[in-house]
Amino acid sequence: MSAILETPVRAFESVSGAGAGEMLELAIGPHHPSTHGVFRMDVVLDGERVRRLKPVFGYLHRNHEKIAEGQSYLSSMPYTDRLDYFCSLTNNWAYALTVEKLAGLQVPERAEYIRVITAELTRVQNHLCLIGFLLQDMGASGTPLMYAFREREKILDLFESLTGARMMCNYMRFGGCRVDLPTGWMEEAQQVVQGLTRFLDEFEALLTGNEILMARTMHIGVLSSAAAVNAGVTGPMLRASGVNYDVRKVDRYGVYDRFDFRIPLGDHGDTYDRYLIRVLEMRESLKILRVALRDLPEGPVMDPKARLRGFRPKAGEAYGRIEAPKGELGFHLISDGSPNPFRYRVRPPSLMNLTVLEEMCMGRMLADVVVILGSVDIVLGEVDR
Amino acid sequence: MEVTDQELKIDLQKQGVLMTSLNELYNWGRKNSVWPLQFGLACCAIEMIAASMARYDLARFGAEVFRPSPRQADLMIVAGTVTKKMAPQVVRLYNQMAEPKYVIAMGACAISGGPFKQGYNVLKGIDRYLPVDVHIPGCPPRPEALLHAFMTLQNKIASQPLTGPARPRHLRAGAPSEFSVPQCGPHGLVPPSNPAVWRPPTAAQAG
Amino acid sequence: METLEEICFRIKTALPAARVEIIPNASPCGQRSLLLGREQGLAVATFLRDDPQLRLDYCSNVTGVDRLEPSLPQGFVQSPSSAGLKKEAGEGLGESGTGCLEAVYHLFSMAHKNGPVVLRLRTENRLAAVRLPSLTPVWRSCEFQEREIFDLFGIVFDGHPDLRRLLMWEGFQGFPMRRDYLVADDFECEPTPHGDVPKRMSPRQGCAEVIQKTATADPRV
Amino acid sequence: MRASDEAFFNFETGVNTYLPVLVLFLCAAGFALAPLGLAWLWAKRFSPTKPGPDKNATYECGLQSKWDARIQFKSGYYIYAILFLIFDVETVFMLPFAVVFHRLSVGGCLAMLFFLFLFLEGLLWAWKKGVLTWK
Repeated sequence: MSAILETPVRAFESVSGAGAGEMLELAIGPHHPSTHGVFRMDVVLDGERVRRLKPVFGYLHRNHEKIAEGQSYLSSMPYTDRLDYFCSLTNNWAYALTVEKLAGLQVPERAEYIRVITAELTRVQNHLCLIGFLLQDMGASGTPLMYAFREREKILDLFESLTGARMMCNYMRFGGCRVDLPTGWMEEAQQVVQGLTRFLDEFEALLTGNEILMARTMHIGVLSSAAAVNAGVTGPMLRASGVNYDVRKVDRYGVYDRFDFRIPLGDHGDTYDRYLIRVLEMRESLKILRVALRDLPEGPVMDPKARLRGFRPKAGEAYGRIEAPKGELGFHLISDGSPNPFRYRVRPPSLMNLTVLEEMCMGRMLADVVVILGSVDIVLGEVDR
Repeated sequence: MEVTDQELKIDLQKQGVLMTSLNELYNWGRKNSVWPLQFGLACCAIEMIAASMARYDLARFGAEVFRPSPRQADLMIVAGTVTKKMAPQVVRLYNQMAEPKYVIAMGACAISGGPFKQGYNVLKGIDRYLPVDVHIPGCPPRPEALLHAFMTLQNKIASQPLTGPARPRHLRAGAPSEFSVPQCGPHGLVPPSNPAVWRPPTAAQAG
Repeated sequence: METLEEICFRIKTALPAARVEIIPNASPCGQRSLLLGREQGLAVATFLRDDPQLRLDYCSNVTGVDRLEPSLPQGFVQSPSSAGLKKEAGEGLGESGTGCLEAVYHLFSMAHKNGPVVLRLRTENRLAAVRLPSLTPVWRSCEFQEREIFDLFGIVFDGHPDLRRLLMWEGFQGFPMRRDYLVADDFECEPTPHGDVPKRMSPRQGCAEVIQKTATADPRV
Repeated sequence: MRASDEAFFNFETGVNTYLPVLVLFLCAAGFALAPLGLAWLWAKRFSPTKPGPDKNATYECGLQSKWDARIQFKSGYYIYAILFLIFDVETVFMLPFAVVFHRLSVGGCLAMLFFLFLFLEGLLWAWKKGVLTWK
């Protein structure tokens, strides 16, 4: 374990060899139930209190960007599903949006609406899973997760009937979507949205007022708004610290300006606010879904002029970003006129949100570190790319 | 008319008399309580979790208890991409598991590197370092595919004799229970594969 | 949101010694960028963050780019030659002939909620002088992204609090995302049961010796 | 037959013989040891044990562990454990006190209260020493 602290341990010069004296060096390692994947935190503990926490990445570094440089723009689309493998449709949208910005493509009206519908469904199922895993980290082993996954399966059924795959949808193309809605999908989606609203009330009735949840999350992992902005934290974590910044409202991409939805803001920036923000965001997403499903226009889903075969954008660069469930997911593409991108860069929201993990966990008990990490909502496919 | 054991057993069963052998009893107990190691690497781990949830219900196979510690697990489901940085940990966890232990390589990444095969940090399949019992193709394989893998594994456990040359590895004193853990060298893993386990497929050159 | 020219002008008035240049961007999205001189990089960044009109307090993305050829990316004419990409040498700060490594910063303002201001910082060349000023003291979000660029491209960021490899393991040599990095064990040569094995990848220029050194260590090859 | 022998072998009355206790003890011991013995026999006969350097290494989330799992830890834990043990055992002594409480003479009561006072005095000392406050 001492190998993991090769950087100078300033405050703990007395730490030498086998945990001499009080300090205990511990690796909450790549294989650990609380790290939601192969994430590692090297922790120095004084009894139960965390004195130092250094995250270690790279255990799922699958070289997504290097592979993308060796193949055409379109063939990287299925790889974006595997970035944040909970929300493949928002990854697709971010990539498609950036390439459309790079090449100046137009997207028909119906495709924009379908993109909003699928993105909001993805946001709901991602937040559901997060709350399930957060409660599991807190010790409610299994029950909330069981309910969350039961609802997630209904949304995955919708994705499967629309795109053909449960998790890896590979649905969006540059200039629209791959295929139109199957018959009956609209009614099914409306029923699922109806069911989700009822389920959310029941879920929240069980959890939000729960004393154990409040005791374990209130005033824990507090993040100030200035520190959040400077550290590049985005998404629900940033809004839990009270910063009103949502890329849907700032960039107004897609047809989001046609829906009126509110942006929930927290005022303490602690883990309870992060939990509550996600529940409120789910309610807003359901509101958007009801409106979007009601006035979905007719028309083509793919821009007739878009060429899929031999797609060669002009030389140039573009940075496109969307409000993914975990934060601002950005793609930075530099093209030099050839069918392969010159440089393909993904801006991962989970990695940026981990910048402040040490500040939030400093001095807290070890059990709180697990809950704080759960509330940050990381997915290793996106953190390590 | 020569009556084989099997038919005799079935007839007796009809009369309500159950016949079994020590071997069947041993394997019956083992195959219906395979405890998997909680070992999710990437996207396949989410499908593994979904398989253990209410809808696909891994509990019907007695395998819904996911043990975090390798000491209490008998099955390692390698669910996701094994990178070169993670490979030593995977092999070390396998070594720390108690016998009898099995490995399921879930998903194309665990079998052969899958879509990330050209990656410089991706191990081209876990069977370079570990003996794999069941391979599940798919990226990610559907939860039903994982259930089918459990059925395959249970058939494999059921067909393992207690004695004789064909008995499984954990019953043979000579067979190794541990495999060498690779080191992360300057450019990749050293050794690139474990010769004791991995024999690259020879190209069947026609004619 | 002011145009890039106004920002350029404001930077020059505030920091006369700063070398600032606008890089055109031929893509229709029109996100032109500001190429900063290495010495003044940190000063300009602090100015951009603290200036009341700009308030670029959020550095969203830091991208590492490896430019093997000396020319600029945008506005160059790509002669359609079959052997790949031949580009005329454009003017610009990549003076030395061996190309350069580049770090691109996308800045946003959460206070004013306005769009990206793109900064570019370039190293002198790709071999020895690969040092750039780290902007982590200005925006903390650059910490992990600069560590990743150091890990995958090899740009050394001066003033970075904790410059270690982010993704690869400590003992790894080489910078994998560079264009001339050769993957050590190339998988194509693995014999597949479906007929003839594609000949080994012809070792590209640059790291040929890498392939020979590891080839000997690889029993199968 | 001396009275003690007679008491032991008196099967007719069977009032104060210790034979049932012996039989029950043997059954309990057998019930506990039989599976262990079977498992030991099974392992010896069928599945050999295969200890190895990696298998016996401390589990460290998959990483190479440098030290043994037994390391020094805060002394506060130790003192807390000892205090708990003392008072836990004390409650066991109070059980007979509670059973015969209504038939006890004043002297007996005083003796028991003196016993309790000793523990109380120990608790107050620990409290004053500040051991109970967890830093």
